Amino acid sequence: MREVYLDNSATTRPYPEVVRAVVEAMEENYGNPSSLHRKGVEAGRAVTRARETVAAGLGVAPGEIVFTGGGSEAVNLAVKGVLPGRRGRHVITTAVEHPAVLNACGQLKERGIEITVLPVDGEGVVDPGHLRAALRDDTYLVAIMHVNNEVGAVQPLDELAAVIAEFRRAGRRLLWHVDAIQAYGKLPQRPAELGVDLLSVSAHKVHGPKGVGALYVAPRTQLQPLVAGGGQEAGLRSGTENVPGIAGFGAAAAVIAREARDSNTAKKLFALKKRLVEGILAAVPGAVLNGPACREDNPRCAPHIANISFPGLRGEVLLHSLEGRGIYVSTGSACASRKNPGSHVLKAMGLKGELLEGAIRFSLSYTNTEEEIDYAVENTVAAVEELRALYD
Amino acid sequence: MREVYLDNSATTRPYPEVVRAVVEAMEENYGNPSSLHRKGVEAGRAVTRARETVAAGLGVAPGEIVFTGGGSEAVNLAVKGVLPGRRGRHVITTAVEHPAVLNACGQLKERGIEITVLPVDGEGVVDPGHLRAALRDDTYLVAIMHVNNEVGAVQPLDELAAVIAEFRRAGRRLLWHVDAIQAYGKLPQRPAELGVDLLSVSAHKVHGPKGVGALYVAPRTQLQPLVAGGGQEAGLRSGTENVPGIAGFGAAAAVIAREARDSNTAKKLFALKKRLVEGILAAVPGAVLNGPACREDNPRCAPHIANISFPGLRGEVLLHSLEGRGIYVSTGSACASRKNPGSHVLKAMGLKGELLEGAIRFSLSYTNTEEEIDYAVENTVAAVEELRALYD
Amino acid sequence: MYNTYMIRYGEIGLKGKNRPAFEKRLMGNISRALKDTGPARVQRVYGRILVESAADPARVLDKLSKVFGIVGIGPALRLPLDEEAICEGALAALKDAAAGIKKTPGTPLTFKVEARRSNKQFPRTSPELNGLIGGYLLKNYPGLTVDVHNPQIRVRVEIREKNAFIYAADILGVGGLPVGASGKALLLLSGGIDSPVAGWMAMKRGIEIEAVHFHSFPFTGEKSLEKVRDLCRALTAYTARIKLHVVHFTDIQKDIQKNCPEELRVTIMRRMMFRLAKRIAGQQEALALVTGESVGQVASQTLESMRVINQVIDLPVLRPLVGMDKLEIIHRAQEIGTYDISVLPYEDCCTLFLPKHPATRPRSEQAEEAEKPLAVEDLLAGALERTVVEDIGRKV
Ligand SMILES: Cc1ncc(COP(=O)(O)O)c(C=O)c1O
Ligand SMILES: Cc1ncc(COP(=O)(O)O)c(C=O)c1O
Repeated sequence: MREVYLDNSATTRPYPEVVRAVVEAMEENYGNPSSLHRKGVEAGRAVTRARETVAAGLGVAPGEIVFTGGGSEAVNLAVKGVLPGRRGRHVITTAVEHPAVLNACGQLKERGIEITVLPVDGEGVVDPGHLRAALRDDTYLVAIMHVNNEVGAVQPLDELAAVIAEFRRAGRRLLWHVDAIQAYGKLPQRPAELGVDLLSVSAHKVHGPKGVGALYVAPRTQLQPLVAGGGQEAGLRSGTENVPGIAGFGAAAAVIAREARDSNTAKKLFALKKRLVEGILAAVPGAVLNGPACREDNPRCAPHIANISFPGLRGEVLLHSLEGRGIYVSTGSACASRKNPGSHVLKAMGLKGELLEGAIRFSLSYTNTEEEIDYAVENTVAAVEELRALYD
Repeated sequence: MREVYLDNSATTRPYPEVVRAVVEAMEENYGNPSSLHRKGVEAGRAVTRARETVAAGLGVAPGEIVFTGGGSEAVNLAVKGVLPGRRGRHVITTAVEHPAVLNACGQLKERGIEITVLPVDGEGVVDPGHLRAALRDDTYLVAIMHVNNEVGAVQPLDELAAVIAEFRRAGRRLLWHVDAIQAYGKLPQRPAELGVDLLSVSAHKVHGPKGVGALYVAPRTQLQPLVAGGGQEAGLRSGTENVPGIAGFGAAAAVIAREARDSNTAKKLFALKKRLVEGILAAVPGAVLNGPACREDNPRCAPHIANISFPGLRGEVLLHSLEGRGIYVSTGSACASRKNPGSHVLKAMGLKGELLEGAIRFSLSYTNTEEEIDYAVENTVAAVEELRALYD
Repeated sequence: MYNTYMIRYGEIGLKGKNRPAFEKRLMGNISRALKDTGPARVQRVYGRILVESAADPARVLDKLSKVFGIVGIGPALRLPLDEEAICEGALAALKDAAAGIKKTPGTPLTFKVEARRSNKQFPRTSPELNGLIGGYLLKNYPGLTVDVHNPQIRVRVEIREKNAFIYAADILGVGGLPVGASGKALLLLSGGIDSPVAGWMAMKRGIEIEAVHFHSFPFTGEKSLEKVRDLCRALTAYTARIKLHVVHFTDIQKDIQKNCPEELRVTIMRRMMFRLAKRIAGQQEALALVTGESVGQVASQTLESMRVINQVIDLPVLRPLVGMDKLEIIHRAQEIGTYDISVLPYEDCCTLFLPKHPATRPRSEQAEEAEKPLAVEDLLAGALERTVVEDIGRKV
């Protein structure tokens, strides 16, 4: 059977060059970077090379990158690692963050920190005015993501940055964390330019290895490590470095940088999404796109994530029916699938009933082709028809 | 040039079956275990299989294993994740723990927890009587390792367990964490039998991949996660599972279990260490073994770590001289090598001056051979002679 | 510290001449339950079962507390026939029992020593022993007083042929009858909260269980099946292994959706399930079905619909949950470790096509009429042909 993988926001298939880099690091550079001898030095060099590549992709200095054991760990290091300072006791985040951010904030709450959760509009977008209104004298951290993982809403970072800059100009100390895990490799990242202090990325969302992520930490940002110990990663993440994982991340970052430099690839990715969305909406009566409208000139719309509701069907049933046709998609975010039947993101956008229950996420990557999209459209249409016939 | 890797306590070279398992997980089981479709299910199964293998090796149930992003993370999850309870405000550890334990305890101290650091004797061994004397009504955690990473001292777990059991019988609640990262795969692990509540292991010390570890968590042990988020690993370690790393860990655990079942391999390993120690001590005047005496009937002596001081030489200089001869060793622990000229472990054992400065750690694994050991002895003797001639 | 466990097994002690068979089965079940904890010796002595194991007592007790047929467990110290050792052992056992008792500050802890001497060679009589040991305990455990009528702790000392046994704690067992003592039944296992509890309750009465699950791939995915396997695995904490029959139910469900009136679909679906279960029960020599139904007001849970569903088979159908409230069922599910698995949200065949207005009082004629368009025999044969049997064993 033909297989079309459209669950790239859950995870991606590693690029061949990534697999090669991982194997090389395991077979040749197997030393411990902390070891003083050649084996250690060589392993350390592999880490340094990867750090340079990842940093370059984010337009920052290598010394500002901390490698972590995954995206969620980077997020937790940022959200929980920031020292509130003498006056800080308030954190602002949004209703559509990933559980990593929301649950890390939940842990802060247990420690007595107050959390303000900003609402979103019907497309999943935060209003910078709401941020301005929520900022307080004792706000020490703002955690607002770049691209939402469930509906692909792109938050207005420029305008949010302006609000934060204004607040800082008034003499207030405030750190800003951006969860860029879904945006990385798809949209340009420029944390330094925007005044972002902390930015999380995860390798496996860009065809790198699982279990490795990175946190950009702006110069002079004080953080408390989650993992204390031998003092690796400038003391911010102890433990023997995951040399193969980091090398694989570097290899993925190098490919992603090439893709990003070529403006055609970005256009091509968006064109695929558009083809998918328009194909399905045109042929399936009642189907609705959740999130920002899919138009090339819409800056709120990410090029790779399309969330569509099929009223009258259960998302999970459609998912399995598509699986039966070799098409792999997701209901809501992968992490939430287990416990949370109704996605917190769609709920925050005001979805209810059949639109909430019948939502499916298609997530694309550079490796998908037009043919695959056509196959997916054709089979989605057929699967929906078949199921609707049963449900009459 | 011939290469003899005797730095296996810093890290090991992955077994070929480990590399194969990692590659397979990257190329075939690349799904996200949280995804509902087949790709997710298959990836989840790979994790389940590895969990069963690792659990079996520790004689515990699969549900009691939490995979983490490395050994240090497992240690931090244990030490910082234990809830002190209403009365708890005191933690006991030892002077010879790895920095992961000591620095995690340091973070507890910042939060107002009191830390008692038990001393060790001249061989690096803790006295169970000292533990008994240090236990208080408000002690809620004891962190004592199994095998020390610098000198290979095996702590008397049975006797420590008896002290702890006695304390518990008096109605006190107390959790015990064992850092078994150096012991795992070399000495039998039986946390359930000893009443150990938390036990850390790390894959890359047993020819598994870097960046993956595991924490054994005894039934009904409450822990707070370090990494909050999607709720993976029973909520104790969120983040997309490192499927390749975990699969690789499983492959290493399977080999290690085979080695462990064969009592000859353990004997062989010890015989190699003995050959090395006796060879060097016999031929190098003034050389001293640090740590428990290297005798087969000495339960305090680990079969794979030998720490030897060469008075009059600097450890680092000898290390590089050996490196020039293709022999890779370490001064103190790998993590400490960079920052900490005098090892905290050797200092705790009372070493000073030339004995402290001239210490070298040779650490062995099952992959080493008699020939390698002979080559190492010969060249150590030669290197020391050469250097002493220079320093005289 | 404990190395011996005195097992009491009330109910089966009463079963007259069946007693040896019951005991044998219980001993077998105990041995099997302890298999993963290391070597253990299980033997019968004086109307008790004596288990000896050097493994971690917490583990042993956890396993024993899940063996049906056990009424009480006395963790004991097995000691040489030596007065000093006996006194020290009694003190250790007392301390351990005291740890489990909520103390009120200021009021003393009350205790009593109950010595029994079946080995008359031993130089001290039972009353002498009571005095000797009681005195030792009073001297070595501050804040203790004797209460012969209603003590908080009874320190029991049994002097036997070669050893003395001391136990002070008495831990409640699950009770019931040893699994296998009452024959075999087939459990209809969905992914919900109820059916695993029903299976557990049947096992508690000594019934050996095989499970049947109706799977509607591709509408329900591999994870919903995995969830059912996990439920079986959780139940294997109470029995050796469970055979799981996974029936391919998709075609039947599709046919029902296509051909039967909406309000009767649940009834007909259940009738088809019962028919399939009956055939599997026949093959496996199971004597009854067990379901998680209880009496309520929802579709298949009214007496009317139970009657209509039951009509298609002639096997007894056990519904152990009829007398329980939802909350009781949830509590039991939490206790036996199935709740967390059951609440995972994956769709199963029963949640797939929920009609908007199911008939709550269907009549047999209606059901028979509604089934007419179905080729029942062919559908059953097709589903059974694609049934896969899995052996779910306990995981260490
Ligand atoms: C005893 C001990 N504990 C903890 C660690 C930390 O493990 P990892 O480097 O895998 O994080 C090590 C190894 O460096 C060790 O030897
Ligand atoms: C927006 C966002 N944040 C955080 C995460 C967590 O990343 P990881 O699963 O690599 O830990 C994800 C992916 O699951 C994500 O999409």
